[in-house]
This record gives sequence, C-alpha cells and structure tokens, in this order.
Amino acid sequence: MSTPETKQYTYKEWYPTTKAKAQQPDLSPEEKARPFAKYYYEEIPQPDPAHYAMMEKPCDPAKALYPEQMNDLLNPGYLDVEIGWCNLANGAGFIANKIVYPGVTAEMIDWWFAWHPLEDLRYRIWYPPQHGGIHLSPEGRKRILDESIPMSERNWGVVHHVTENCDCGMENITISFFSPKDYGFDMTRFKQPFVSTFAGGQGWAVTVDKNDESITAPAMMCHIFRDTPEGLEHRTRFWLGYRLSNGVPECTLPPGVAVPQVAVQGLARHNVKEFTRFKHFLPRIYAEFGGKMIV
Amino acid sequence: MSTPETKQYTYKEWYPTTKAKAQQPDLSPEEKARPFAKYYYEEIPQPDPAHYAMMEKPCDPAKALYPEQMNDLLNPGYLDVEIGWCNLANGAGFIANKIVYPGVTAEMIDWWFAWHPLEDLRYRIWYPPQHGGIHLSPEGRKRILDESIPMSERNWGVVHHVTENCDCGMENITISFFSPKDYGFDMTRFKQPFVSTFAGGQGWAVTVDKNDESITAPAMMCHIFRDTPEGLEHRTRFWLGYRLSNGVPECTLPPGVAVPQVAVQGLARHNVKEFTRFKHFLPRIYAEFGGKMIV
Amino acid sequence: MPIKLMAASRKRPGLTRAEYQRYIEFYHGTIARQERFKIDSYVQNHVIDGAFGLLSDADHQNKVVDRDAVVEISFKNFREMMETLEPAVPSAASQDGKFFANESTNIIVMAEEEEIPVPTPLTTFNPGLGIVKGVGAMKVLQYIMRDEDVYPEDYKKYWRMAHEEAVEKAPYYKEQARRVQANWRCRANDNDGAARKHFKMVDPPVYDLVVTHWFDTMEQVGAFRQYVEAMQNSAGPKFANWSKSFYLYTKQIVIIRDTPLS
Amino acid sequence: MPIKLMAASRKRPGLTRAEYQRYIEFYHGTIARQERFKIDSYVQNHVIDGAFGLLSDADHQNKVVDRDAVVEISFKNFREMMETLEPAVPSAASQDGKFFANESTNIIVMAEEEEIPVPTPLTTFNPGLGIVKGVGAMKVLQYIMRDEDVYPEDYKKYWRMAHEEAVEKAPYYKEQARRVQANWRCRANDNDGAARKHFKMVDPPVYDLVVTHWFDTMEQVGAFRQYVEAMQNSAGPKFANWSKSFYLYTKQIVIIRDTPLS
Repeated sequence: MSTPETKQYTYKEWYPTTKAKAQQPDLSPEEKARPFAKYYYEEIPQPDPAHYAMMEKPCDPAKALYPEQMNDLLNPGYLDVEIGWCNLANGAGFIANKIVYPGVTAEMIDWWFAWHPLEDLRYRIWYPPQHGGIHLSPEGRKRILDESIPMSERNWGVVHHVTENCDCGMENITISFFSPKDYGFDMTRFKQPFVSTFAGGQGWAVTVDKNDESITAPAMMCHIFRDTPEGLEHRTRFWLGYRLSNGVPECTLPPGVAVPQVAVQGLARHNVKEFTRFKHFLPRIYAEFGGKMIV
Repeated sequence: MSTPETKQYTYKEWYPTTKAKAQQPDLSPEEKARPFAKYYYEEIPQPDPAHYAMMEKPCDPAKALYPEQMNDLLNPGYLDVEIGWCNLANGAGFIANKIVYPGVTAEMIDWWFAWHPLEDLRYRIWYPPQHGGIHLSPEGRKRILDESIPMSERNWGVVHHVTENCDCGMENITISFFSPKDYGFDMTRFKQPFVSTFAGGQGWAVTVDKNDESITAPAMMCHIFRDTPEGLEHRTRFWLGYRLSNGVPECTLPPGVAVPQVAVQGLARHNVKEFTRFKHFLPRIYAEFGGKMIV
Repeated sequence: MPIKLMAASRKRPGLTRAEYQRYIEFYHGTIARQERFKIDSYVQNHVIDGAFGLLSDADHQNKVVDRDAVVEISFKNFREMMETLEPAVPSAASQDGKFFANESTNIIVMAEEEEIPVPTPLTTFNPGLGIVKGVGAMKVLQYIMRDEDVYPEDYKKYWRMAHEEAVEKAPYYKEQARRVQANWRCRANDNDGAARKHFKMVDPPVYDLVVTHWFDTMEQVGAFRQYVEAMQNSAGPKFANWSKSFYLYTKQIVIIRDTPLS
Repeated sequence: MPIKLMAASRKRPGLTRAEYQRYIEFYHGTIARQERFKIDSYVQNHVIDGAFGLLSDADHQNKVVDRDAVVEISFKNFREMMETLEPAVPSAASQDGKFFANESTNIIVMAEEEEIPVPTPLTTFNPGLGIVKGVGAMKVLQYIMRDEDVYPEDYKKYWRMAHEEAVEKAPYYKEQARRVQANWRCRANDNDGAARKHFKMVDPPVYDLVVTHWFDTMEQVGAFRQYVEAMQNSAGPKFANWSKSFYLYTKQIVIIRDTPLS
C-alpha cells in the first residue's frame, strides 16, 4: 500500500528536488492534510538568550573535546566545554551543546530519529525556519519501517538525505547514522547511568547550488543522552572537518585549511535553535504519534 | 616573381573556389587585362550540324573500341566507329570523335595542353559556355613551367584540376595526364606516320555539389593526333567507367551498373562542341602566344 | 585511515603502450621515489587487456575505451595525501604527467579499501609451504559505474549482494579468486574542480567503486569472465551501469613498498 | 588490377582485445573461407601496440586511439570486390562485423599496392639458404594523413622523397626493413555514403596512404621508431598531418592464401 511514508524517489529523481526544497515552499494540499501539519504553523520558541549568547564567541580550544576522546562523554559529570564552539588546533571545527528536556525519554528520542526521515514534512515541522526536507534511499526506508528492529537501532546504517540551512545557506547533507559501537564508543562503558541513548553519524555537506568548485565538507555529529533528575539531558558534539574513516575519526582538512568560523558558529547557533524547538515539541508530538511509523 | 601563371592555391584553398567557378562569373579586372582575354568574348562557332547529329543516337557496341585495344588507334586508316558513342557490354561508356584541324600542328597541340592549365582564364577561353576553371598543384605547375622538359612531355604525370560542365552539370574533374607509354601504347608502333602527338590520361569526376552520396566516376581520356593532307587529324576516345590501374585499363563499375546514357552522350556532345571551337581558335592563339608559357 | 589515489590514464599522443609503461615505471616511478613526500606505498598496474561496456551496447558509452595503467598511491590519511599532491613548491611528479598521459581523460578515484573475504585464498596448484595467501600475479581492476537511480549507500549493499551471488554462480571464480578488495570512493575532495584541475581532467566520469581481483596467473583470468557475467546477470536490484563500466587485466609493478627490517 | 580493402577497427563494447582477435581469426575469418565469393587473399593484422599522433600534441587528434586489428582483403579487381561486398543476398561476413567491431569507428581504405624497394630485403641474422627475401614476422601499418594543403598527386611525390630521406637518416631501419609497401587510396568508391553505410562508419577520417613495413621480429621494431622520427623531421615539403596519423605493430594472421600445387 502506498502511503506518504513509502513515497520513494530514485537518487536521480531526488537530487534535483532539493533545489525546490531549499526554497521552503508552502505545504502542498497533501501535506496540509497530514495529521501533524499543524506543527508546521506553530510559533517557534526562541532560544534562551543566555544560552544563545554562549555561542557568541569561540571557547578555549585547549578545553575542547577531540573526537578521539568521545568516550569521555561516558564519564559521570561534565566536560570542560558543554556549550560553546571553536576551531581546534588542526583547523577542525568543534561544537558542544547541552540542553535538558523535562518530560522527555530516551524512547521518544529513538522514535523521533527513526520517524522523522520518512517525509519532508516530518523534518520541516521540527524546525520550519531552516529545515528544507529529507529523503531516504529504498534500503534506508526499508530498515526504518522494519518493525522487527528495535526503535533504538532503526537508524543504524541508514543515511538521511537532508536539505537544511545551518545558518550558512541551504545545504544538502547526507548523514550516515552509526551504532554507538561503529561510531567509536567503548561499549563496555556504554550503559546506564552514563548514557540512555545515542544518535550520531557522519555527514557530508555541500551547498544546494553545488558547482565544480564547491567544497563537500565532512562532519561528525554526536547526540548523546542521559537521564538526569531534571529530565533527559542532551549533549551534542560536532566535529567539522572530521570524517569517520573505517570507524576511526580523521581530520580531513587539507594542510593549512581551517573550517571557517562562520560555519562553526552557524551550526552551533542552528543547533541551539532547532533543539530549543525540539524541547517544546517532542513531548507533544510523541503523545500524539509516538511509537508509530505510519500515521 | 609572381605572375598570373604562378598564382598558387593550396589544395585546401583551391577546393572551395570551385563552387564559385561553377557559377562562371564575369572576368575579374585582372583577367580582363590579360592579353588573351579577348578570346573569352568571341562568338563561339557552332558544330557542323551533320557532325553533331552523329551523336544523336548510340552506335553499335559491337563496333566500339575497348581500351585494351587502344593500340588499334595506331593502325593506318580508320576504325569502325570514329564518331559516335554507346554503352559497352560491361556497362562502360564509349565515345569516339574525329575532327580535322587545317593549319594546326602537333607542336600547337603540345603547347596548348601545357599552356592552358596555368590559369582559369586560359581554360575558360577554350570553351566559355562550359569551362569553369582549372588549377595545378605546386609540383604540377613546377613541371609545366620547367623549360628543360620538351613541350610534348610537360603534362606527363601532371594532374589538371578542372571545373567543367560536360552537358550534365558542373563537375570537378581531376585528370592525370600520362605519357603514351604509361597510358598503354605500344611504343614500338608509336611513331610517324601513325601518330604525331598524344594527350591523354585518367580522370575522376564528381559534381561540384558533392555530398556523401555523390558518385566519383572514373574515365579514360585519349586524344591522339596524326598528320593528314587535310591537316592534323584529332581522334578522341573516352571510356567512361574505366580507370587506369597501375597502367592497365580496368572497368571500375559495380556489378550491374552502367554509365548512364545521358552522361555518355553529354560528354560526346560536349567534346564535339569544345573541339569545334578549338579548331577555329587554336591557330590564332598559337600565332599570338605559341611556344611561350608566361605571357 | 589509509586513503588511496587511483589514477587510470592512457598514453599521450605519440607513445605506444610499451613506451608509456616504460616511462611510468622508470621515470614517473623513480621521481616518486626521489621525492617521496608522504607516500606510504605506490604500485602501478600495467594494463595487458581490458573490456569496456556490455556486449549488448550498440556503441561504446565509456568516453575512453583504452587505458594503459592504473597507478595506486596510498597515504596514511587524507591530509598526508594532500600534502603530497599539493606541496608548497609544485612537485616534479605533478608536472610529469604530461610526459606520458593523455591527461584530459584521466580518471581519478580517491578510495578507501575494504577487503572482501574470498573462499579460496590459497591455490591448490603449487601452494608451497602454504603460508602465503591472498596473492596473485594477475590483477583485475573492475571500475563499476553506479546506476544513477541508486543511492550510494544502497549501491554498496547491492554490490555486495551481487558479488556474493556471483561468487556462488561462478564456481571457477570461487575457486580461483585469491583476493578481492573493494575500493570505495571517498567524498573527501569530492572529484571537484580542484581535483579536476590538479589532474588536468575534463569532465571525468565518476566511479564510486573499483574492485580489485587477484588471480594466480593470466591462465586463470577466465574465472573473472565467468564472474563478471554472473554479476551482470545477478538477480538482485539493479545497481550498476555496466555500459559505463570497464575492467582491466593488469600486471602489478611495485614502486614504493617498505619492508620492515626483521 | 588488384585492389585491397583495408579495414581498421577496434573492439566492440564488452570484448577484450584477446576476445576480439579470437573472434575475427576464428569466426569472421572462417566465415570468409566458407563464403569466399571473389576474395583473392585475406590477411588479418592483429594489433600488438601502436602510437597515435605526435609527442608535441597537447591532446589526441585521432578520433579513436586504439585499434585492435586491420584486415586486408584483396581482390583481382574493383568489380570482384564489389561483387563480394554487395552480393545479391547479403553475405554473412557483412553482418558479422557487429559481433566484434565498434563499427561506427571503422576506417576503410580501398587501396592499390605499390612495392617500394628496400636496401636490405634479406636478414644477416640466420638467413638460411638466402633464397627468401622481403618477409618478416613483425608488420607495422603506418596510416599517414595527408596534410590538407597538399594536393593528392604531390602527396605521393613528397611522401616518397621523405621516405628515401628517412631511410638514409635511419641507418638501423635501412638495415632492418625487409619489405615496404605503399597502399594508396583508390578513388573508386570514394569513401562515399555507400561505403560509410556498408561499413557502418560515422564520419570516418580519410587516409590516402597506408605504408606497411616488415621487420624480422619485434626485436627490430625500434628501427621503425628511428625511421618515423626521421620522416617526421624530414627536410622536404610538409605533406602529412602527423597528429592525425598513427601506426600499429601487428602480427599477421593469414586467412585465405592459395598456394598453387607444384
């Protein structure tokens, strides 16, 4: 049966659609008829000004976490930088963010990361100002819809083909999601109370207006969650300029090249904005659709 | 020193000029200034009607001469067909013509055939209604102008690049002139009184408007001359569809293909017309320019 | 992690294949040894023969249907590759290409290696002590063009399915393939303008996968023919544009390969 | 007089050179022997190597820079050639080309042979009884494109001058060339639409001359390199477009050659 969740473009068909998605068009009649379309029209909450201000200036690179140290995220307590961004000594970009979600559970996170890539609109309602659209390959969709796979594992090996503006213009970003093990976590330590769930992978980003001179930029994305008395604590790390090469983080910048500050700061601010929205929105939408993939 | 006789086009330059020549344009100011330009404006004598009428219908192919029999032209007397045309049994075209030139000598013939290819105008004055132009390669020109070579041998090995209408539209015809020996004559018999001189060779003709489908047609051309009490006797033979292949005549028609009658008759009539003109014109122009190549 | 530059080129005007291969082995190769930069290892694969496209194609769809060598230059990581390709002072190697290659038709793949297990890494013919596996004198490089409808991530999966199916359907290949390596295109330096400029390429085709197959000797290369037919007819999802794919039978020439002192 | 059809082709999609050469020798060749029509003799020249254009060329100016064989089919005369090429019922041979050749890139020359005397038709290395001259196991086919400024009749003359000069300037060639044959394009069936259609060619380059050189073995083919450099630098008038010229080192395979009973 054909449903909005099973609508599939081939790669050749999908790619040119991203230029239209980048224009953030009005919802189509079919989209407007979706039961979650109302979220698209909500007023989007602004970040806490104090929080947003922490992304104003770069932090001290000496206090930043390198991806090779990702297992420090499994330590109790907090690292030197939990909110901030900077360029690392090797030129890579570093971003940390922390936000606490009262009333949110790890199950909600797992459901959301598996649920939202099935339709452009599911992605757009997350953060309408900057989310253009999303698509999956046939095999990715098959896995996401495979009820035999635990929700927390649905995204493992799946690639999200995202069209998104991270404060530096609309880009096509392919994000390959990994299991925590494949991402590089020490699985002997990957357990409660140090971690409740994880969503992360490696992305390649290139402008929607790609030409032969455009740079395709790698980044490692890490969203790790743990339970706190105040609610689920979301700790984000990005390492821009890094790729996961056969499971090992590698800075993939040409010698002497640094990720532009504007790109690092842009993604940092975008992250604060989209997860501020997330905080207010996830419990409500989970209450309506949680656990289901087809709605 | 550059003179009209030494004006040289490269092959690449020459070829496109033939389309203009085929239009038989008015003489240029330079051509009008040539001392022999007046011949271009003469009234052209019409063929003897009785002679022309002999080209009305084909002759009996059984009486035609094959190129393999060319040495019969060295016999005393006359052959079965001295004026006429037909298709041979193998599809080739046969033409015979005979015309007597009072007051003309073999020396005039030799001079004319060497003199005329040096300029378009020299060729055009021969038969203005149907002669478009002519050109030589650098090596051909060099030989033609080489005073160390007897006039009777100047054309041996030279190719005339002729633009001419043989009653079937303007064609580019490359005529490779041969010595009588290379043409195939028995040189033990090639002497007075059987022959006074010879001009002949093998041509390839293709329409000036050549395209990929155009046929490039071979022909063997034989002008043989002998002295008679009435004057120099010119006997012409053409074998259309024949080429000289390493000195041996070969019918080069695909199986089942015959040279169209219209082409055979056209060339026969053209031949009568251009040599009627020749008869009246050669003694006069020779008197003016004979023996000289540069005028 | 290691990254490998694979450059497939053909002879420049005026050279025979033999003259081209002489040049790359003894001149280009020696230059790379004299100015090693950060090269970890360097092998050349000298082409013996090859086929381009499919028998069912009415005409060739590969822009170039003759390749004379594929050189493979390995680096410990992307940064060392870039340091070598674009040093502060242009390297002799970077200016040497024009002396042997028809550079505008170069095909460059920056690849990461994946070893694919083979059922029979050791020959039964003269295996010696039996301690050396996964080697072979005949190396086949198979450039497979992804079908443009297929997502790159699915392409990896479908190729592997087709490979496993082909191995089963090609018993002689199954018996004779000594080693298989999938070289996956890395998006770092995504065949972009800079790479085209560096390698003087004009509108190069982009290959996401080059599979290397090793066989004992040329005598066994028919195993590849059996395999490639099975793969082209595999029952799984369409993943390749075989008309734009090709394969090369090559002889490997080692230029740089360090052997630790024991 | 004898006329010879020379067809240079390359492998169709999907075939290796070895597979192409197997096909033309054992299938196409056998078809020609089964349906001989008026073929007088038929030899195939299987390409081993070759070079296209000039070292000074920035890019290839030959449309195709790989050739896998040149077949030479001789007829007693033009008519017998046409009877063979276009029989009342299409011949199997005429439909067979698509199974091995990339037909759109065929180059056809209908040529007349001219033997060019060589100084040393007999080898000094193992000449045996000394009664066999003008033979050699290594056959070089040299396709020379006429310079478009040069008249065809002058081209013949200039080539011969350059040849004689090159022979003198290339002493090893002078010593090693066992036989030389100039194959001059005949204007009968002037590479026109019919020929293009028959041979499925698309905009084929037109060669007025193919020179064949025989050497004892591959060991002596360097003599050709010496000769061709001397010729390209000859002092006489420019006659060739060397950028659009090429040469092939080949192994001759006889398909049809009658030997009279003695």
